[in-house]
Amino acid sequence: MGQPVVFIALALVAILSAFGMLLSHNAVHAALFLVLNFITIGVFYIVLAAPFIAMVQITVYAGAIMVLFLFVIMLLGAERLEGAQNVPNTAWQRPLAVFLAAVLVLAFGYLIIQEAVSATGTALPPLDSSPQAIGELLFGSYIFPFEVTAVLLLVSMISLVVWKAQDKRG
Amino acid sequence: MTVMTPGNDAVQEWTVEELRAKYGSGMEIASEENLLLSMGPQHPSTHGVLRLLVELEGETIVNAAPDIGFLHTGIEKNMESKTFTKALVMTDRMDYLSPMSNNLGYVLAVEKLLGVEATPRAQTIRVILTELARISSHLVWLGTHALDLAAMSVFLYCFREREYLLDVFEMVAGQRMMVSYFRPGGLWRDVPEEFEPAVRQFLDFFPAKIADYEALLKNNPIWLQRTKDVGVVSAEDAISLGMTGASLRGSGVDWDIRKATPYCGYENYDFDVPLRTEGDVYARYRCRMEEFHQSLRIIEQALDKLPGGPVNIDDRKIVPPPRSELGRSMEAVIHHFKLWTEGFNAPEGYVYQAIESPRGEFACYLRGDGGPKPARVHFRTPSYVNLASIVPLSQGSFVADLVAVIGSVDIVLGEIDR
Amino acid sequence: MNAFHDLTLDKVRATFPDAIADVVDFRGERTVIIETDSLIPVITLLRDDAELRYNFLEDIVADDYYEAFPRFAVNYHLYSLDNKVRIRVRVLVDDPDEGPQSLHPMWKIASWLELEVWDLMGIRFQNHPGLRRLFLPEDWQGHPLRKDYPLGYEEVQFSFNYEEIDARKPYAQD
Amino acid sequence: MTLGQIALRALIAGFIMSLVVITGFAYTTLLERRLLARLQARIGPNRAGYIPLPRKGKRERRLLGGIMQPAADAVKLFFKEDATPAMVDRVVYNLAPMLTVIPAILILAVIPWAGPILGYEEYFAIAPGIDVGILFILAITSIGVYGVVLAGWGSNSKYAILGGIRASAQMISYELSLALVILAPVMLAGSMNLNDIVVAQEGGWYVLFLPVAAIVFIIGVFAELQRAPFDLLEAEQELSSGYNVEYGGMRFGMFFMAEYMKMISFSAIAAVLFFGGYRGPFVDQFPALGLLYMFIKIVIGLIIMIWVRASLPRLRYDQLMGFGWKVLLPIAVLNFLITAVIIVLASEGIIAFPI
Repeated sequence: MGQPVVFIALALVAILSAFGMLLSHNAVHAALFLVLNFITIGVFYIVLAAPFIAMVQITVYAGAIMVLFLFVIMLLGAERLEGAQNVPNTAWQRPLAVFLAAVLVLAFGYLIIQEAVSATGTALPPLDSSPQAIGELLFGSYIFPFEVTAVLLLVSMISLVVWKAQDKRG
Repeated sequence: MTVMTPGNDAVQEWTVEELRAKYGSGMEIASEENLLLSMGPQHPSTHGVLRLLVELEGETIVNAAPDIGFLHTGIEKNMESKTFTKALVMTDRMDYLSPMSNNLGYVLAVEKLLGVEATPRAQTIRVILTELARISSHLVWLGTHALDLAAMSVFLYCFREREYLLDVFEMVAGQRMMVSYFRPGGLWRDVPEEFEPAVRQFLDFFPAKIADYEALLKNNPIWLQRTKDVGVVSAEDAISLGMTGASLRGSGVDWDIRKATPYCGYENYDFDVPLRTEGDVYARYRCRMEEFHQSLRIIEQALDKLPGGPVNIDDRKIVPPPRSELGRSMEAVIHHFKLWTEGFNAPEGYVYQAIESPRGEFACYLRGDGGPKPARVHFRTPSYVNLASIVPLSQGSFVADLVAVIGSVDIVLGEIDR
Repeated sequence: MNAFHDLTLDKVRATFPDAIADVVDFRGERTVIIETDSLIPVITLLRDDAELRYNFLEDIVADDYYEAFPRFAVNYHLYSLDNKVRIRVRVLVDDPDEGPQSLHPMWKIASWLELEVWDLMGIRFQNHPGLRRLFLPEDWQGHPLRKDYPLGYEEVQFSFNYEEIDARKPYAQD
Repeated sequence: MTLGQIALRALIAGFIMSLVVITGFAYTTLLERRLLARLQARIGPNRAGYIPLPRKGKRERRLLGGIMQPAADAVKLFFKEDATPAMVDRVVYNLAPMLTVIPAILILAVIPWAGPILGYEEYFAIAPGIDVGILFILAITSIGVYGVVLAGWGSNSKYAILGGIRASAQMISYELSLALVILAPVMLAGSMNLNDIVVAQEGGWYVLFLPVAAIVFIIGVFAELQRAPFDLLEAEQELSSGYNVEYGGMRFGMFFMAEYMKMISFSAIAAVLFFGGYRGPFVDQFPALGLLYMFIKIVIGLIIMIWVRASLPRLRYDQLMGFGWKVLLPIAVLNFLITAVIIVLASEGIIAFPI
């Protein structure tokens, strides 16, 4: 009985924080809502009996990446959005965004309804979420995409540094 | 430029002109993108009430402008309305960390104007006390300099030893800080007989204390990192900036007024002038630390040959008669009355007397107009001149280095504002 | 050190025969009073001459001889680090708004020292990079070290006349 | 035990341990003030709340002077005027102190304080079931950055924002090295559960096997806690106390509280990872002794932190970052690699190593 209650409470927090992020006019507040969202998702993982992933989620996303986001926002002093409203040629983005969101909602709705109608309830095989199992998965079957991602991130980082250094020199 | 605020509607956009009017320091602001930081006048490391307007790019200092005058009390103007003797008490208030040196500079200027010279005993006592004042002033410098770089224990050790010296000053002058002990023509009175043992005791225990300070800082890797190659000034620049004292000698210019143009018989003492050539914060630190030892040497020699005899010159027109004479000599009463109501007349003319204060060249320009009051007194105070060097020394370095530089040039705001 | 002082004087006389207005010796100090126009050349000579090398600007002091003419005098205390000799160069100024030339191209510290003279004595140095109030507030009236500037005092407030004196006090006007 | 009972037990234990540590925090401040005073040739707080022992004919003897100083400080902080500066972002400004204190308390959840006492089967901790205790600590400390960063930004003050920027950069950089060296004891013990690490040290403290890791860990902890010589973000002399410059009253007190509570918990973590945790002589016979051992080890850790503060100057910002990235991180990576290689070699039987 406890689990649905926890789930609903967390889901509410997650959804509300996501909306909060979208609707807040202050970039720092938006970032904070996102942090809350990440942490909630971390708790979801704990509920799903995957503490390792939960902790990694919180450490990496909430702890490291979002701090860097905040860092950049603070340094640029870009927390106010009034400048963005004056940027021309963004009018076409809104209908497109609404359209894409509708597609997403429809797709998910279709999947959920189909599941409910068929009601087969195919139980997923129990997942092993221990660090060892995840390690084997990452460095076993998914070694290629994993390494490609790593190289991609490295390349983007180095290129940014080089670009910035050139910028400074001349 | 935008003043950083968290998304508040009341945020203000300032133009450079408005900022200059607002901060009022006449500083050229290089870029509107930079952060303007107002350090002080209530800031832990500005050594009194100095305000520095600092333009920062990130944490790098682009430009800085000192804003002074918070302690300005018009000492030079006030002294013009007092007799030569009464004006003396104002000099204590300038460099409140070494009032003995200020007294000495002023008193020597008055004596030069009058054309008299103090007795040998008075001169030797003056040497002892100014060297003690140098040590006590350097103790405050070392303590605050170390505290600026967050070595807080050194600060308290230094103040412990300074207490002893202040007790010695209280013993001779009845005052811990505002001593007014040196008077035109000699001293207020002779030193008490406990004076010599007390100073000898200080000479005994102080070298071990210096070793303590050195143990905490001299080879401390963090201290070296924070002070070496920071705030470097070349010899030419130091001369052009008018730096004096240990700040100049840290850049390798051998100029100590006690050696170059001796006063009070400094030519009779055997001491070295510590020199360093690097010109960075560490060099200035080493120079001052070495001066502790040299001051101790001078004090020891002075104590060993402390001559007897009177401490005041035998000129009743300048020095008031001793209290014992007042009861039996009418002439003494008249002199006393004349001196304390009218003072003594100084000849017409102007003199410039420089001494080596703990911070550098302290000089007094004094003009007499034949009357009992100085017509013009001006003090060339080392802190005021050295303060100007903070800006070129800290440009291009970090805020944290600015703090180290302020500590290393050793300024006292009372002396800057006068 | 009078020999060196004489050498200095000879050198200046040889190069600028008309520059020196007067020479004063008092208590072993030599003062060379020069014409305002020749300040920069004379001081350049004193600083750069290989023998003299008065390369250290110790202080700039202004003096006010009220009711005399010329009223103001500006003293430059130069020091030769090599020869350990000090000399005072004095310039007489009658109109404080047309003071002597600023020495800031020669010594970095000069403009700082001149600021103090301007703030307290009100002598406007020519070509100074930026004269401004230093010790006193921006809106201060007058220059306090002048002889015709009253010393001023603070009236003491007692319980019976507190309000009366408070009303007269020169508080900062907002 | 049912789930509900476990939850209730954790709640009670958590409440008690939080109270203990909050009191401990108060007395850590007293310890620091008295000890610093001793090291600096002065007396320190010695008045509030002494126990008078009357002596005949003489002045009374005053025992334990200063024992109530923390309480007096707390009362003072609570009754200070609660001023909020005008141009701050109120939400963030009020949130920041909480975000600093909450992680500091949360860390306590996984620390094993003693062996099986008070009805605990394996060991005494608030949440004994967490098997990823190390990761939990890393996750919570990484959240702890927010308090400082938001305090700096939300205060709308230049000093505060400089402090906040310094804080975020410093904590992120040192967390890397910290996480890497923590992996060494984890690999040796083969578990991320803190109790397993304690038990695995029966043969000898890990500081003996992993001295480099222990040293890097201690340095990293100093940086993570913003203690001298890494207290740049609240450098009084440069930033006039940095990120918390606009705070007063109990809001300021909460920053203070978080710092000292973190000092306690990181002393405990250092004890657990490298100094045998609650283990010591006779702890198998009398498990309650574990509490005492833990207490002693924590106090020693605190004393070392205070001692360092009394003797070292502060690093400069760029020197700090240079040290973190150019010295500490390579050492941590090398230490990690070498430890891993040795463990593999030992488990394959190629070299003999007592693990």
